[in-house]
Amino acid sequence: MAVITIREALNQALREELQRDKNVFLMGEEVAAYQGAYKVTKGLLEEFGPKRVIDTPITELGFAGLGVGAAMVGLRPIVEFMTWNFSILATDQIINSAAKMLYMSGGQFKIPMVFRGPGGSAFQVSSQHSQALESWYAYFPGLKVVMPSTPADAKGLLKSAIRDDDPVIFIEQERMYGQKGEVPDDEDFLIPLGVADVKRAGTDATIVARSLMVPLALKAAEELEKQGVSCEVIDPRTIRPLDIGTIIKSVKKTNRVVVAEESHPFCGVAGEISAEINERAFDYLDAPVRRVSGADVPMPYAKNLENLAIPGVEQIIAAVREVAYL
Amino acid sequence: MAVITIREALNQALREELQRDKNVFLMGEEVAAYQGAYKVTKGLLEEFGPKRVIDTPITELGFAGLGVGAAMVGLRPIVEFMTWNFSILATDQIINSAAKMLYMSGGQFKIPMVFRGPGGSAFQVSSQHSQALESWYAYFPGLKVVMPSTPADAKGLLKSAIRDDDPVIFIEQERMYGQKGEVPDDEDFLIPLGVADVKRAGTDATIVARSLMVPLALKAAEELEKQGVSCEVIDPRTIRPLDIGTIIKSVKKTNRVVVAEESHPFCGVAGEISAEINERAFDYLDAPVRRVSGADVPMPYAKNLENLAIPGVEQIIAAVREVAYL
Amino acid sequence: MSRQTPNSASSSEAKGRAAAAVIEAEPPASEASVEARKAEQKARIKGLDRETLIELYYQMLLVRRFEEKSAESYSMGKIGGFCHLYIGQEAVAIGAISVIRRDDYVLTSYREHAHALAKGMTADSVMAELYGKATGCSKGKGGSMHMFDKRVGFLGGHAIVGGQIPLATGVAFASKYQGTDQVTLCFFGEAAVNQGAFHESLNMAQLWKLPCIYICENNQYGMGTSLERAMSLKDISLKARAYELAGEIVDGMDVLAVREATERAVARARKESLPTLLEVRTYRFMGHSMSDPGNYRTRAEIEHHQERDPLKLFFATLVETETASEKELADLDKRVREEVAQSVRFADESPEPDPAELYTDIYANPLVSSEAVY
Amino acid sequence: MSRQTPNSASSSEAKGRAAAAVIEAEPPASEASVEARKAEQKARIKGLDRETLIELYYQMLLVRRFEEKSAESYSMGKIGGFCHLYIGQEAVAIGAISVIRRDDYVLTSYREHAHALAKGMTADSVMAELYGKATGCSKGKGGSMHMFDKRVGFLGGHAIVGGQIPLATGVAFASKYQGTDQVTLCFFGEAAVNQGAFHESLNMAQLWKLPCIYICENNQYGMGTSLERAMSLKDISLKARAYELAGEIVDGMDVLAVREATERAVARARKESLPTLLEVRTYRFMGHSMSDPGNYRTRAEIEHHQERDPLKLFFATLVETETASEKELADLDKRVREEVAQSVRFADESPEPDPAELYTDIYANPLVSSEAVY
Ligand SMILES: Cc1ncc(C[n+]2csc(CCOP(=O)(O)OP(=O)(O)O)c2C)c(N)n1
Ligand SMILES: Cc1ncc(C[n+]2csc(CCOP(=O)(O)OP(=O)(O)O)c2C)c(N)n1
Ligand SMILES: [Mg+2]
Ligand SMILES: [Mg+2]
Repeated sequence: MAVITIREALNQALREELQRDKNVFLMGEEVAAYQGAYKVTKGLLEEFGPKRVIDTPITELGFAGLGVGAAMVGLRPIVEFMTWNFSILATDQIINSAAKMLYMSGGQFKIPMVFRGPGGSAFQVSSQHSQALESWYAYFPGLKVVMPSTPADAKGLLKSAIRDDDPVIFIEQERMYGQKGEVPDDEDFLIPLGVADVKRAGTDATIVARSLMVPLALKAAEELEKQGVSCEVIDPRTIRPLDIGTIIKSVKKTNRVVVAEESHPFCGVAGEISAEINERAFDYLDAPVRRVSGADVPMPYAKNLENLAIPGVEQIIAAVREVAYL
Repeated sequence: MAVITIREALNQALREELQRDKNVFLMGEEVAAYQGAYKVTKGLLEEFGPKRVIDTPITELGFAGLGVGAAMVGLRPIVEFMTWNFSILATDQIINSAAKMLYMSGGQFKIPMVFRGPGGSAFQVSSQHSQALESWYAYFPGLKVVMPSTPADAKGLLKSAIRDDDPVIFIEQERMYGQKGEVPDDEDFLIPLGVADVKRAGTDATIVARSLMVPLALKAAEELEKQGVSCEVIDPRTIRPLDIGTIIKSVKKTNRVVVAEESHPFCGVAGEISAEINERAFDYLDAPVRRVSGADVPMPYAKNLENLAIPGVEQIIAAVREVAYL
Repeated sequence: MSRQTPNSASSSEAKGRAAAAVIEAEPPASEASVEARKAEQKARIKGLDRETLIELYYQMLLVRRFEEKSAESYSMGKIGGFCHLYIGQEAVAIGAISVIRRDDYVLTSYREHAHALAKGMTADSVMAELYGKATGCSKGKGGSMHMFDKRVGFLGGHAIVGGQIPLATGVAFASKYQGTDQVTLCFFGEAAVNQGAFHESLNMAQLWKLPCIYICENNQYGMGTSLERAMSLKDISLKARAYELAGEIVDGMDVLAVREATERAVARARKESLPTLLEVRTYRFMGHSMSDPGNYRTRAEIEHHQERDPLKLFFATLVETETASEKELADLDKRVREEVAQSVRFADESPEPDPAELYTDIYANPLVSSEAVY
Repeated sequence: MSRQTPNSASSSEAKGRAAAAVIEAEPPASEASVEARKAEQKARIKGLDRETLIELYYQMLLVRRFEEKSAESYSMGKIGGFCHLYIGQEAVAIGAISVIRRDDYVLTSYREHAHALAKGMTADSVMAELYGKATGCSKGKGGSMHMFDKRVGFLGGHAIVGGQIPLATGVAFASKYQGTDQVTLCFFGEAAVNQGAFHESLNMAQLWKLPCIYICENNQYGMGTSLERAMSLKDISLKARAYELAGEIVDGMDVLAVREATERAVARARKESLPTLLEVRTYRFMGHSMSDPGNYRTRAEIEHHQERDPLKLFFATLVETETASEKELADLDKRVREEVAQSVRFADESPEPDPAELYTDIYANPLVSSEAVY
């Protein structure tokens, strides 16, 4: 197994799937000649040529819709948003066309397509460029939503997403592109969508974390171990469909839960998980489910304010101590 | 007090606020000459002229942004979306401009503006025209989200929204436009944003319902009364800011909660309320919070399927009986 | 007149003829112009065989009778939701779609019954969809605004104004990618031209040379708003120039004019892989949808346009050119009415969708597991 | 050269002169054309007083030195996020904004330092914003991409490509509604022209006759993508025709040409309440942002454009026309460098925002209550 970055893992997944199926193509702003704004698509133009790796004008609504149309007649588009912030311009095509096409056509037109790019906060890029939109897309039946937190997950999940016959919202985290980890070399290394991963086993409390929060949750768990609290860290990896079963299993064991996210709290994914746990494992809860979310404010530019807006290890530790009544 | 429809109540609110402040103007598709696609703006062109009641081209992104710009320099725009479904094209301007402007300008540019129109399901208009988007907008700090369920609330809340200095998402329910009720005649009849209303007092269970679900919840409560279960029905009226205090007070009394909504469940408002209750009143809960949501499917056209997709009185009753362990 | 090959209607002969001059929309209906028109029509049908001509008339008539019947069923509460009729505009969809192949693609808006029928869908499956029945083309899930039929290349039926334009651009992109010579027709109303989606799509289509034909059905109103009140430029075909795209104005009441202009565009798309924007000037005789009283237009304005009713005009052409007798066409009308009546019976008698259908077709790979929630 | 009235720079005299002919962008820099340019410049500065001319140079120089310093600070980690420099394009913002009033409005994209300074914001407040300090024009909350100053009519600083175009249209709408004669300048890059927002806005602006001047800063690249690879039509000014809007191509390296074209547009907006689209051809000498190595352009291409560096050209004009001596201009440069250095000191010494600021400015009417949650 090679140790590579998330960026490289994603690049491998794209390359392998482009090699595997000539119906797969990649399209987006600066994905080709520029090698990707964040270099995730490096080398792909050279290998696959301009027919399959395509630079688009800055018209998110237009090229997202173009992708959906191409998927209707047999292609398997991968549409990159330079960042998910810009997908806000394309929501009509994602939600009204991609998500509903199969249903409103009575099952005739599936949309085997991946929308991908970095989401969440970056480094001091301020409010219009620092948005976590997973709850937004997960709201809609018809879409699948995936958020990897390790290189292996990134690769295995992206390959599955590309092979999946439904529109998949694949949200990477810009701050994490450089993170390293072991990745199996197998060309058919896949991680199924809809299956959570127990990133760390534990007995006293469950921390559900996704994307950027996973490494922080693991750090918190390490620290809490020292304090005598054994934490289980669960990464759902897929937000929709959500593997609530794995979470519930853990809750039934630990009886205490913290859900961490960098997104805003209101109507976010942590709220959904909390409500689900409440409905399915109420009798097992020894404390209310605690959410640790990003600040409920537009992201500020100033570094000190930005740091305050994104949850840190300390907050996760505090929340776990709270649910453990310490 | 006159008995009027929600449609008329909204019309009165618009008329009175247009009369009161010449900085208020109304803009949208078919709002002027056509008198509104749903006749909410009837007579306004005649009374206020084409300078203040303006028909737009079908360019939701463009005219939503135009409204935000006008609000930056002192006007108080009311932008109608013929239905909220079409706002999906305008989300960039609502979220990136309207919601964030005050913050990213360091407090310099407030956006005193109302976006309004019918939302949720209508009658067999299928998946692209039957979307409940309140959780979507409520996710974003900077926006306020309002959903009236009676003529009096509709009038009092819309007037408050127009006088408010922040961007307000005002979601009416097309199926409810014809519903009648008493409305005070006072020109300064206002209902403050952020204050829930106890639509019916009760002691055994709390039903939190908004918009279309309020009359159904009241019917369910009536039926349950006969079955010996006294229900309190709370209508938050404002989704963001959410008056969780009133809900918690009720929960502490009844110890049982059902939250009803016509929207999809995943990352919806009911989930948020459930999570909040869990965090704030866990020890008072005698049963898990039960959600009754719209089906997690794109809205189908066929009447029989559509009926199955929207929660009814029966489902609310069943959920209350469940939390009451009956 | 067979419905088996609706899209292959002898477009080859037609292609051979020199492209006729474009007729300006709305000429005054004076005696002189009527005469001039007769002469011209005679010249223009040359090269078109009788079968093709009758097929065109049959299709227009089918749409007209089908929609008259839909209006009736709507009033009876058998059809719900929004229902947008095409009456008055028949020459556009019928003319344009008559020159493409079965394996070519069509996408349009919510005002799509005509396009669906023209592309080869049966009246039964379209009517059953309107009735929300399991036998409908979209299994009752789509309704009037979302008809689809994969087998004949009818790709909807889209209810967001302008939404189908990027989709169609993508379908054409796929044809080019796949190396086929298929073309895509994308229909939309003139009000959709104001949407950003139109603009973004045309730029990509010309930039990447996609075989997409954008057919703007300019019926002069977007709901209650006239073109003049919504668009700063009146001449939509000129918008093509902003993208260095070919553009043309077409008389949308003349099914042959639409046919010819579309043929030119199809040839450009199929042979040169180039997009075209056609501005087809037409008029809808009914309200925007079944719930629109249409007070924004005068009776006189509507009647003025009804003088150029595309069916009336083409009826006259067929009779004047002795392609068919009045009697033959009246018989055809009877058969069409029976076909439509049959579709109503079919729809009426068809079952509602099974309640379990509520939860099917959400995902192609549902990943069903007792553990996963959506 | 005072910074008090940067926007009132004697535009009245300028207005009196006949509009000069538009100079084509990118003339070959041959000896002959340089000579022709000299002669022309002499003619053109006629009517402009010395103070105005020096003020223009001062402002361009201020932007240049300010941004050179920002680049330095960025490399030192004092400035974070995305930072888009305007070096090479100075003549556009400075020329255009020099002819409007303090109570007129300016909106632009994330590449906005020049516009902010030109509109009358102090180097201190702009630099402090870049440093994320409490004394910044947006209290440190906006950063490089979101600068605002209500007092001078600078309305941002928007980071979504094309997002400011509907906003500016609305600001112009408000001026007309309020019955003032204010005009709005809306700047954006050529790649933003592909966005639907541009198209939707221009239609409304011409339909409703709004006093908005759309200034397309065509620097030939949107990030790493050249205009040719993103747009099917090369001549952006022609896009105006699709809306029946006035349009013009302007030499964006010539501050006087920009001034004159903008004056014409401003007169049209102020007197006739009509919009204009100016395509101003320019070039950025640096990468797209501080993090862009810019490999998509050759050194030769950049150097070719640097021959027409707007500061160099205008320096020559001032010296050749004896408006100022080289020595005077060198002294001015010194003073500008000191002004910029001072702004860096100011920014450096300013406090970070108070942590409590995280939760202010979210709502104007926060409805704070112990009961309500957001
Ligand atoms: C984005 C969007 N906005 C508004 C509507 C409501 N609406 C449906 S059709 C229509 C008018 C469209 O006119 P046009 O494009 O000319 O087509 P026509 O109906 O005349 O065929 C409007 C406003 C919609 N469906 N989608
Ligand atoms: C909607 C959107 N898509 C993509 C981006 C990322 N992005 C920022 S600037 C830029 C290039 C814009 O080029 P142009 O409009 O020519 O302006 P310039 O930067 O050359 O001044 C891109 C792609 C963005 N900010 N917003
Ligand atoms: Mg129309
Ligand atoms: Mg550019």
